[in-house]
Amino acid sequence: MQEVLMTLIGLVLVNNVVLVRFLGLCPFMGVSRKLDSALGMGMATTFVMTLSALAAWALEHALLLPFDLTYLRILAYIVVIAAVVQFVEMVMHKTMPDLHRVLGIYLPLITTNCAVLGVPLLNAQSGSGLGMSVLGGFGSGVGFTLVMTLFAGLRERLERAGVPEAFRGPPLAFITASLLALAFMGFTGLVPAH
Amino acid sequence: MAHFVIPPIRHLLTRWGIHPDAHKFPAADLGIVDAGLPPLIVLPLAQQAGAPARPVVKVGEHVLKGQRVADPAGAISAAVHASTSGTVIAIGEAPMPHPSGLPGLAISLRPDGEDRWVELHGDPYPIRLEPAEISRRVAEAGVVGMGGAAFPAAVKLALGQRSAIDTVILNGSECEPYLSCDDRVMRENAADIIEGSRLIMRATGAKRVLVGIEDNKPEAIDAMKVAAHPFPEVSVVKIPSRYPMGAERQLIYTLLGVEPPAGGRAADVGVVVHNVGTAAAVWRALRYGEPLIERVVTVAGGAIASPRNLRARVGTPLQWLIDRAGGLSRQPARMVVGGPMMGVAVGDLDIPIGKGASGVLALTHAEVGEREPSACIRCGSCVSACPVGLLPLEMANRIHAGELGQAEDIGLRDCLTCGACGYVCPSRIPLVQYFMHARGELVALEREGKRLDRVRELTEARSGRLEREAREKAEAQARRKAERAAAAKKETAA
Amino acid sequence: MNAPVYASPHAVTTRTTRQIMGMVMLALAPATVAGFWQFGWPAFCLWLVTILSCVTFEAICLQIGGRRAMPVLLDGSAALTGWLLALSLPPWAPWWLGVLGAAIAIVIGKQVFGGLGCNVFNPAMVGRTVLLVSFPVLMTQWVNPQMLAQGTDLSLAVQVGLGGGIPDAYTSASLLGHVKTDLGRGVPLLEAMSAFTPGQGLDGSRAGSLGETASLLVVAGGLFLVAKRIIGLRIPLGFIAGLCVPAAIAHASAPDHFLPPLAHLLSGGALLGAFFIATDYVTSPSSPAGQWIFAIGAGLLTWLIRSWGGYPEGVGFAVLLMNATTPLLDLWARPRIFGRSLTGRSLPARRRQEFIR
Amino acid sequence: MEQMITAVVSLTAIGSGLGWILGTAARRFAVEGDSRVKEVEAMLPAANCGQCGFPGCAGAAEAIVAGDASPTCCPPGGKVVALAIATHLGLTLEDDGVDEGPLVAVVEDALCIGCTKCYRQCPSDAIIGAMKQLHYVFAEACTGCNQCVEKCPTGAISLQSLPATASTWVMPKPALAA
Repeated sequence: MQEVLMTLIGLVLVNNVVLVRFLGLCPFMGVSRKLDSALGMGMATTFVMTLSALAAWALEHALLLPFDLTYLRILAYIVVIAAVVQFVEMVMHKTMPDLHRVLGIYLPLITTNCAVLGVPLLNAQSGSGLGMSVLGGFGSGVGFTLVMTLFAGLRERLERAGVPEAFRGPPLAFITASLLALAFMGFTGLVPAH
Repeated sequence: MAHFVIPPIRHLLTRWGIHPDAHKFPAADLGIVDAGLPPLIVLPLAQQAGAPARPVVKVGEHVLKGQRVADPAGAISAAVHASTSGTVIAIGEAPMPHPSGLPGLAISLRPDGEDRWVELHGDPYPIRLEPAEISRRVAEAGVVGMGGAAFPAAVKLALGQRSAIDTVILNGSECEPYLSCDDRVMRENAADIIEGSRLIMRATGAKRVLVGIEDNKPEAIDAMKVAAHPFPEVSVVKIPSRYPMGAERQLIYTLLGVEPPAGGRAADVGVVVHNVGTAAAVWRALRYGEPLIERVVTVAGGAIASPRNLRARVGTPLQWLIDRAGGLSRQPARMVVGGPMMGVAVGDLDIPIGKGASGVLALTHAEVGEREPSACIRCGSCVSACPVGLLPLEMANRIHAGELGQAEDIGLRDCLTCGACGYVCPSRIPLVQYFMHARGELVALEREGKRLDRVRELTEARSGRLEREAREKAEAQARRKAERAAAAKKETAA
Repeated sequence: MNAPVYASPHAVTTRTTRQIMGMVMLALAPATVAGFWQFGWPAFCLWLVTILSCVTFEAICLQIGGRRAMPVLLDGSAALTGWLLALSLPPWAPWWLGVLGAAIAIVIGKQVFGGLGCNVFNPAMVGRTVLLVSFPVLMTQWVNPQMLAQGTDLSLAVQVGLGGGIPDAYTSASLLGHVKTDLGRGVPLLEAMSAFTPGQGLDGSRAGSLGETASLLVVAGGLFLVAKRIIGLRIPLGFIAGLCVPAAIAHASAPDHFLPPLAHLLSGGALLGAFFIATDYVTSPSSPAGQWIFAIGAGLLTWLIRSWGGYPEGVGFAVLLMNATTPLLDLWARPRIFGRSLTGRSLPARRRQEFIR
Repeated sequence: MEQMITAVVSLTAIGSGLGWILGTAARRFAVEGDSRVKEVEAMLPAANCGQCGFPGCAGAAEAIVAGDASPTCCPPGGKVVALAIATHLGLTLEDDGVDEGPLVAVVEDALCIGCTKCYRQCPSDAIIGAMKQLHYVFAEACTGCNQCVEKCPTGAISLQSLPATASTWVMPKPALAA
């Protein structure tokens, strides 16, 4: 249990997938304009990352290793992730139509989200077992959601502040993101990186 | 015997409300002086909360003092009576104490100086009257809340009768700075107030009366305790002085530890709240049959020569009251009708006072503290000042950015516009103006939405009618053609 | 144009923004003067340079932004940011470190967001953390005050100030830095701490940042602000609790690995952070519940970073992290509205209520 | 050579497997057409006046849902309809010149010759008047759809904004930088 907790904190805070490893930056910038869409996006991405980590591990050990096709890893993972995203979009369109309308264009974008592809690849390289890789997917997803929510809260506050003309919108978003990354540097070394 | 009330600890601990410097003196110590008859009386038709009254007199008609000049229109409204005998010279637009400065409908009356009463019919022992009869006579006399909201008293009593009321609270807190009219009324006519409160108790079927008076008015508390002594069910309670203690919900919570539901009424927790002045007016209306035609007004402020309390006729212009209080000692920065925290700033001095005007203030620049607003530094003093637990800075921020819906989500509808947040803001941001703007905008949108719904119904009705006419015409033609064809066939057959 | 429309209220308190900033600076004065007395002229020069550069940068930004500079400068917020930044720098840091820190704090930390009230991160901490990350050596070069008790002449101050570097004789490690390096080398905690007696922490006669050493005076200044109702007690108490409770538990369970709570409190920027940095109006939540969560979170993060993190001092990072959560706290930790339940539904109509004796 | 074959075979296997899963899922989670067009149409004032440049309100609703038109394209609806549609569709509304208040038709007494052309045209029966008699427009029922103004031969009808009264007046928003 201790070990699981440490890796979770490691993934969510210490080497956060967005602010420390700098993966998944385009939805981080794109969808964080409003808080509820950021939360929705975070949850959807966490779900996709966990599912695709599981699928990738299964694919790795069922197909790629036995036939030593590991050079096909990236190709296979992308196909799996695309399928998972399409599946999630259908489920969401059916069960949560208003969230689906709010996320809109950004939902298919999860496929191209480099964090979603990066995490299974990292899991595969470090050869972690089923439990660890799923935990890796889920932890990175939670880290992604945490940072998305914080950033959306900040951006909603800045939407209403009297920001000077030159910095309105994306420029200030980049500065805020960098200061957030600066704050997250405080966590370096908190947990021995695995 | 006085019931000693321990206000709920939590209520005292949680810091809400503010302690503005009271400026009550010297007016609070001087006796009430009659303001006499002004040259012109202007009776506003919309001086009470609810629908404006409907005039029942014609221009040129001679009326007596106390004669009804306008009937209540609709469920929530109140009658208006002539404050003195004289001739009606105009019924039309006159300047009104409204923040917009726009005029309103009013009846202008030129007094003839005789001040002759119309024939009144009081009742020596009104306590024996039936509750329904009491509220009918209160409505007959046009009594409205004197605390400032001017809500028709009879409607409140009727509301009370429908839901079980067990406590009547008399609001003697008078927490606004400068104002001391309730204080004087309590000191000089305590008996009338107590009698009036017993009538209200009888009208609503309540079992007890609590008179809440702030502890900065010791003489008033003593006078009221003496008057309440013979009646065990009436008790006078000393409450901590804090603005806005006089707000209905805050007063109920302080006295009974019960929070009335937001969006609901005091009657939902079995309570009816009336101003002490209203209780006195109820007594005079039932005992002597006198309609509400005069009230005590505090004329004060840095620019008034000798501030004092005046018993003025309803409809008296401000200029007359200021002259009776020694005139203006210097040019005021702002003329305010009501208290400084919730009153209305007016520009024109021949605006009349209505039944709900408890004060006429001439405030100097120093007192108003006008300064260019600077950026909000999120210091949070408005959050601790808000008696309702809202976040004024967040609401103002959203309204400034044009997101009224978001401001509503965090509680704009529960705002009392009491002004406590505007008072404590170190950056002088006009918070209450933001909230009034937002609520006005939302009400306007709602009204516009209802209007559009009605128009949609009209449009559908019209298109429906046109279709029906077209169909009927077509059928008529078809029928006629068929008859002509049949007739033609008959001819050929014959 | 008809008459101007005045909305109520028509009366206002006498307190203004400028007064508030002035009083906060007044509360900071005793600790700062103690810092000057401990660390001599270089500290004073650094303090002065930092404040002046803060004000000039703010003036420049306002000029560029086309807004009238004078009224904004007079409200003292830029000077206050400079003062707090100076207090969190090592006393003999070179002058350009102060100027660079001021530039980052004011330009990036505040003016880019739109000036006073719009920034979401505490400007002083933005400046300090950027310096800490970019110049780790310079930012952790402490000076042992005893050597200076005899007072130094101005020439040494000028030589040090102009970037001549600190003669080795004077350098010494702060308690936190010392402990972290010793723990790294496996030296048991008690031995590592022997050089520092708690007494030193109180009267400031130990190495540390310019304003952090005289803990007693910092607390006195903080309590003055609480008495004047400029800051509430929630954030300082929450911060101290967030820091000392986990410290006490950890120290009880593993005394030779974790510092005792008192040592945590009196070292580094803990007290200065609790009373002056975490309570910055603009970047701390405005609702009571939000302030508690903010303060306890900041204290806890400070302890976490100090115990396991890579950097010896955690206050800067902890405050920045909690500043990031402030908009969410303002949104989700709102006070209960009168007449409504916590979830916002209006309370049920209650008929019977006892009469409180 | 056979390594290439195994690579191709395995990838096609993965592709077809996933394709099959998605096919079944698509059938189970099918969602019918976009119901929002009808909802938006219900919000529009149904005056079918064409001022928005689309054939009637149904056309305007489709355009708004498709994103070709902004919710503020409907003058009779004004700010109320624009806000309602924007919140329903989750769009952000840039408040351009919509807020000068609703416009209402007003008949100029001197010019009206009682030709009844206008009240035959009015979609919401807002105009009353008999042949050769003076006509009058009910402000309550008029949406400012501008159809009557073109029809009037003597130009007696014009669109004006209603003057604010004490009850319809709204406290102005404080004009300051903060």
